[in-house]
Amino acid sequence: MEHRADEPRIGVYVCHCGSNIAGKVRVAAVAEAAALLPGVVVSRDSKYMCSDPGQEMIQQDIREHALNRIVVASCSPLLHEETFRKATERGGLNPYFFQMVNLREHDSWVHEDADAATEKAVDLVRAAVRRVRFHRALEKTEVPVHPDVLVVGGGIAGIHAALTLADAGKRVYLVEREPTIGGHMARFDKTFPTLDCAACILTPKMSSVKAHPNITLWTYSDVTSVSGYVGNFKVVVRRRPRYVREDLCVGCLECIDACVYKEGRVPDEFNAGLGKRKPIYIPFPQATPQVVVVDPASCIRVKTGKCKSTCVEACDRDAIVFDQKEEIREIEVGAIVVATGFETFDAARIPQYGLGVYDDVYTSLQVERMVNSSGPTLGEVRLKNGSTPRSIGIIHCVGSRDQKTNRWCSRVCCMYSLKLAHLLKEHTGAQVYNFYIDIRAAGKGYEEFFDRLREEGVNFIRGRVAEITDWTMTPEEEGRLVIRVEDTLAGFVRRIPVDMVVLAVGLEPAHDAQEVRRVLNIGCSNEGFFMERHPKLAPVETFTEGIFLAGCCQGPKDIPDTVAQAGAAAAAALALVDAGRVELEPNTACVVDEACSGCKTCVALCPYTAISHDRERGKAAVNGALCKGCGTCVAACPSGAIRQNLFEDDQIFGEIEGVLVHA
Amino acid sequence: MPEKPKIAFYWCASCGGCEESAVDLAEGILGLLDAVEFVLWPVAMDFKKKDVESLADGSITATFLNGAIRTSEHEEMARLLRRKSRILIAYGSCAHQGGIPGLANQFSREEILRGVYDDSPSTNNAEGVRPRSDHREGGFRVTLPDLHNVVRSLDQLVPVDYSLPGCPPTPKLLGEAVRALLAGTLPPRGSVLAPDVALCESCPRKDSKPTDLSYQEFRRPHRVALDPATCFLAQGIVCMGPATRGGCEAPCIGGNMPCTGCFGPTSRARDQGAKALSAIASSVEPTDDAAIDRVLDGIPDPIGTFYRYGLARSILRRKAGLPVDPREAR
Amino acid sequence: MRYAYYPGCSLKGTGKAYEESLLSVFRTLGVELHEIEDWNCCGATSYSSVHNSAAFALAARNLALAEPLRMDLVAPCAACYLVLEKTKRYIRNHPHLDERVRRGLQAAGLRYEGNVRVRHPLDVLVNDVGLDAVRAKVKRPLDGLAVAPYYGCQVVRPYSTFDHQTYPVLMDRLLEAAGAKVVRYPLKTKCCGGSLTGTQPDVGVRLAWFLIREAKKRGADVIATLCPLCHFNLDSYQDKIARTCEKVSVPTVYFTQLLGLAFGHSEKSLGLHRNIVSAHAALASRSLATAG
Amino acid sequence: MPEPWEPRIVAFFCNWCTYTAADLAGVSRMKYAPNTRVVRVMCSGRMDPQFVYDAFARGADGVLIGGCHPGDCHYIEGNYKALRRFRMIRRVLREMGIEEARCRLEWISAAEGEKVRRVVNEMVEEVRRLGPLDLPGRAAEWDEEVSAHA
Amino acid sequence: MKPVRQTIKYEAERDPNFAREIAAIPGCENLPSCFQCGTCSAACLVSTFMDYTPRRVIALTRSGFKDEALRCQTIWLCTSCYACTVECPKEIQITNIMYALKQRAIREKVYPKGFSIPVLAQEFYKLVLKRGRSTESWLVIRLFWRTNILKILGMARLGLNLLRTGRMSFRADSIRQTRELQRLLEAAEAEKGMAK
Repeated sequence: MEHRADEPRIGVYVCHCGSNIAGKVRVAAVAEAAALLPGVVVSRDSKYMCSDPGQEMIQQDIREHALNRIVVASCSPLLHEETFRKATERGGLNPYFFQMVNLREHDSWVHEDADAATEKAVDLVRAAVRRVRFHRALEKTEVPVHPDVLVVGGGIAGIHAALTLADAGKRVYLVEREPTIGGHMARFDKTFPTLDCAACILTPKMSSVKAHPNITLWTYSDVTSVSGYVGNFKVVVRRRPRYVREDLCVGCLECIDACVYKEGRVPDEFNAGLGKRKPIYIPFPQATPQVVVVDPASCIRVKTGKCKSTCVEACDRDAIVFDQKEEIREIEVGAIVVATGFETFDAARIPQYGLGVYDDVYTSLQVERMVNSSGPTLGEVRLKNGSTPRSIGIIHCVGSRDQKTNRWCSRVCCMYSLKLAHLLKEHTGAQVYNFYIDIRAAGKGYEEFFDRLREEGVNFIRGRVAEITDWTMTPEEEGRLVIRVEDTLAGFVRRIPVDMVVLAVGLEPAHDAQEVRRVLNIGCSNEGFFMERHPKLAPVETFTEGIFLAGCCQGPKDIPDTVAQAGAAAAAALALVDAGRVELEPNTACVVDEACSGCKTCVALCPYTAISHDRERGKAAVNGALCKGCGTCVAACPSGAIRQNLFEDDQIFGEIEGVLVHA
Repeated sequence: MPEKPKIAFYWCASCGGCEESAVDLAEGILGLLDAVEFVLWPVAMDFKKKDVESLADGSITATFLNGAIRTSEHEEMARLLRRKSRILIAYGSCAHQGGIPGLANQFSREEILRGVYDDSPSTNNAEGVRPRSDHREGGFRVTLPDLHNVVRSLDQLVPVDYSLPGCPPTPKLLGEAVRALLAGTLPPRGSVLAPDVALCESCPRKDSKPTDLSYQEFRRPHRVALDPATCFLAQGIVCMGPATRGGCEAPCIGGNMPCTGCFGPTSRARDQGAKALSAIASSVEPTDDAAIDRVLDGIPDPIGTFYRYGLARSILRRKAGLPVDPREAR
Repeated sequence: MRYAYYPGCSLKGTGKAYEESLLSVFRTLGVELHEIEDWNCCGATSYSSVHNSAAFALAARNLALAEPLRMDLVAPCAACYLVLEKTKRYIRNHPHLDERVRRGLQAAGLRYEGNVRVRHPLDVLVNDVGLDAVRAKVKRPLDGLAVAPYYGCQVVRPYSTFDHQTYPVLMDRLLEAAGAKVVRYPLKTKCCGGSLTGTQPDVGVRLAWFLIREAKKRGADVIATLCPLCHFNLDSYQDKIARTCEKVSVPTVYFTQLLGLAFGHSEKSLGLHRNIVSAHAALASRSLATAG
Repeated sequence: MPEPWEPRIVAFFCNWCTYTAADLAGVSRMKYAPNTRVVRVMCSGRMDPQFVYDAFARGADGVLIGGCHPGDCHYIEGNYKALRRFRMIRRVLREMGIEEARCRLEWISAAEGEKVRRVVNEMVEEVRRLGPLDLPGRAAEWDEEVSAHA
Repeated sequence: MKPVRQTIKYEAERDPNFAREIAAIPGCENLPSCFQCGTCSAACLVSTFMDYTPRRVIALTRSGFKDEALRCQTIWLCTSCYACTVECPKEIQITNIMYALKQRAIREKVYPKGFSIPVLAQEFYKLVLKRGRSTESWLVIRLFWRTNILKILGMARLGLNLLRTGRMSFRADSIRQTRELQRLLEAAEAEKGMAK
């Protein structure tokens, strides 16, 4: 049977999505209503449209019924639009003769009344049917992809992603804002549940980064701007002066010994403030690169210019240069892996826990350093008064699962608290009490580790601590810290005197996550962690194509999960740059030449300077490669002379008409 | 000798300017008089309604109807001429878009009558006399056309074959239309007989408009000394040129006044005012509500500015809350 | 500075000395109080135990009486302060309750539009008057007097925002401004026993004991309080504490009494003679006692 | 029997923030009023005033525009353009007898599923209080004076 | 030896609507979100004297064990110090829930007989209803009259002390507009066109 090419022959497919849609929307009724709409030739409902049989049905109908337009009413287009476009294409049609209706996220899942949900579904399908008539055949545009990759953040996630990409032969820029890579993991003593030495497994990877011919490592540096688009990002990196030439310093540390300060004066960041460092320092022995750094906030020379500068004299390689300036580097990359990590909760925000008030209240990070044999106490666990604690309380969920601070579970605190309980018991032989709300030990070997701790005699008290106080009631409490808690399993309140308190602080987004997000043009979820494109199906992708997430910047996770995600992000970036070309959604704008009056309204409105005014011809022109398809110019064009593919005026008017005009 | 094409001219709610534009054909009109036969032209020749009624349906080759549809008489005549004509041309802004009379769609019929017969400062009407469509006194019956509630463009009443925009249309466009009519070279029915590109294309000040325009304030033409060579928008003066069909030869611009939009939108826009608003508001400079509002305060009458000629045929047509007043019994 | 004043029942009874010292101190600082006409009991904690909406309507009557004065409303009693503030919030956030309260007020020929700001004298002294103005009036600094600052519960929680809810500091700052030595007192917001001292003395009196014992341990000469019930519990039950728990004694005074002393007012004008456990000796030991 | 009137709201949501937030509301199974019909646009900057007027003219009782928060636009500043147009659109609507509450612009980030729920519910209630706008019905009433003679 | 008691709970002993009814009271909305961490109990100074800790009362209420929740001493020992409320990590206003349970217990008359706290509450209520203000002396006398008249002797010394220091009198204070106040209270409690 022959059909006129311009006569719409529309196929409508209404998906049950199991009971996800069909449980609320009467899908058969929707399909029946659609069948009566003008232009609709085929209308069906089906259990799972995204399944092979569902897609096959579309292809077969295109062939059998000479369909030239397809509408699928199922889930969000952000999930399956591509799936159905491909099915449409396999059926022999241009894939853009397709329109998707969101009956799940926008209808069945959010409405309670079946009649209202069904009515809404019919309206939305009608809108799509009216819209799809105006669809046109479009070609995807392809652009070349720059083969290099940028990794932002040099913790374990960034390190792993960078190595994975570099090993695959890609050139990688690894940008880290601290003077060394290593991130939080470098500060841990052991890792749970295997009790591997964190440094033993991390430092070889740090060295590999430094040694890898494909990795350009820029520490003490920030990404200040990102422009461009998938496959073609332009990145500006600011390299702060460390007053030491990286190419000359060999990490002999003579300069540190030579500093006019004979003792450390500045709280040592790496040791969570437990130790002191000098203004010229190396963060920790295995720091990578092995290059000292001058802290401009405490160095007399930098601050006043007046110092004997003994460090300069001590360096026989002339690596210390106080006139070093910041450097701006501009690079081009095809993909970006964001691995900017997390910060720990500031426990002083919960004054009941006495951090900063009582001497022997510590954060978990401080204890990590305290039990570490290369830490400030060389692995000795000592109270401020120099004695060894006889009893220690570890308080879980500090700044987690709390509406007043952070609502989320930080995922790692239970396990690291168990680890610290083990290490503290091992180091001191003290009675250790863990105060928890729930123990979350869901990981390989985690529950077994919990078993082991119980066997080791660690006390587990299920209750959230209300207060740590020096208000004492009994002689045994005198001079100690009293933890007040309900033993919820026993059903009464207990007072437990301890010598030392460890606050298991939760994980938070980095303080400047919002700024980083703006620079990268990616999204944040409510709590401030970067948002993945889809929580299940696109966990490392972002809403900005070509930018991927790894590690705790996306949400709290432990080391195995972080490394796994970093691998996934690296693989996704690799898949992109390795293909060499990327298809862009053809939703760009274009000027209808003969209709343009050259009024120039559009030119200044384009945020990507994709529109130029051709003086010669007196008309505007859109550069398709620069256009990102927002449609602002289309809406603003006073004479309707700009069109946007996939979002044409007629298509949108068709949708409006469809949802409102009850046929 | 074949019969000459029969032509009618008629006016509904209009100022007479459109009729004047036909006269502006000047000597061209003589040729026209040779080429066609007028069957109705009340402003120039003495025909009666019954003359038209007596014609066979479809016997008029073309009717040029100007003015908006405002009264029952307009309605009746428009229907009559539609029936008798093979081609009906909405002539001028009022027939095309509703025109200036269309601005009355912001008011109810009662408000208008009150304004004209009671409240206007020059009116002395202590008895409160209002025109009545059917009045009997002393055995005499006097009738008047009835005032509609809503002002309409011609195509909102009867199907229109062509529109010739302008307030008034230019002699050039009229001449071209008549030539095409006589030569049988009219474009497809439904066309607007003017270029389909906005006025800026042919604006003499086009080159003076910068590409990075953004508005920090709007000014009104009667309050400032206007630079005679620079784009009005660049001077902060609202100009409808970018949203208005060209073909008028820019006489307003020549007179150092901004375009007010009489040629209506291009074929790709559904609502001239909306498009003009979109273009202009997009380029307002501030980014917060209060500051944006301060800039927009410079356009105190958005309807009169963006819909001076097009309100009746805009998407919203008429102020929503207005009642439909009962009309006089016929 | 002018405020509407809601004394509440206690300040006319057991808490007389609070009112006497408050008025005296405010007078010195130029703060005017206008007692609202025919105010009624706020309902305290007991009323809410019986009826919900009536409890709010009861308290709302006072707000309705205060509103036409167009001044912030000072409520010195902790329970009154809390109940008035709670009522204000509840009728704002719960339309259903608002409607009932409105109906009740209407029956009494009243209306409340939600415009009364409820203030505690501590808030007024620190934030409106200011520590500098207080310092300027100090004639006889409380040199070296060791004070346990006891805030109790309902002034700082759950609604007030002028200080921390568990570790408040404003009274500490105020007393320091008057020259006192404020001891670190971790029980500063723990419960004094409330009405349990009367109804369930085995519980209530023990709570009071905890507070006094810890104040003593930390070397306090006096305990300063800003609530009439706290004062009552700590002052009136010390003999009972001695009989049932431990012989331990620290006099309890209102923070306004200490301020008044620093301003040079007489003990009598500040109501210090109304204490059951006299503070005279403690004050005399620091040369602060005045002739009765 | 005529069905009881229910407000009809056409919503224009930007792809990156508000549409995604509405998806999130769905994934989170939040329940809200079924009166909106969402039209997806890539950016709130694509919002042409014609769409707003057209929706009203075709029978919408309210129009809701959702975009990314200021400073967060996926296209840098399309939302500011939407805001400027919106401020002017509201003036035109007011002049044309359409209550301002019937047209609303909201910034809803991709994480704010809850805000979608709240805003939709609020708007439905507000529009319900205002009653039907029914421009098609009004237009039909206006046209009775000429349709009778057609 | 104490007799052995069976403590199993059957579904029939539960009031499935109880939690919803309590959570519907203004200020009690967050009841369902409790995750039983016990911060309330540990923050409470009185909890050490209670038969159930506050956490358990919340658990009982949420699970619909109305009898246990209403008959316990805990709700009457709560002094409304709000420590639990401000410390609760789930922002449950536990003090308000205690009030709700107290009101319910009084309405259903299930409080422990002779237990003086609910009696005090009711006497206070009556006094305020009648006079608009509370006078402590009267309140105390009425309280002991209804609970244990002998106990009043133990209070004699305190009473004398208060009289001596001028902090107590036997003159009952009253507001002027008592009639209006009574009308106000009645109107606020009256059910007006509301389904119960």
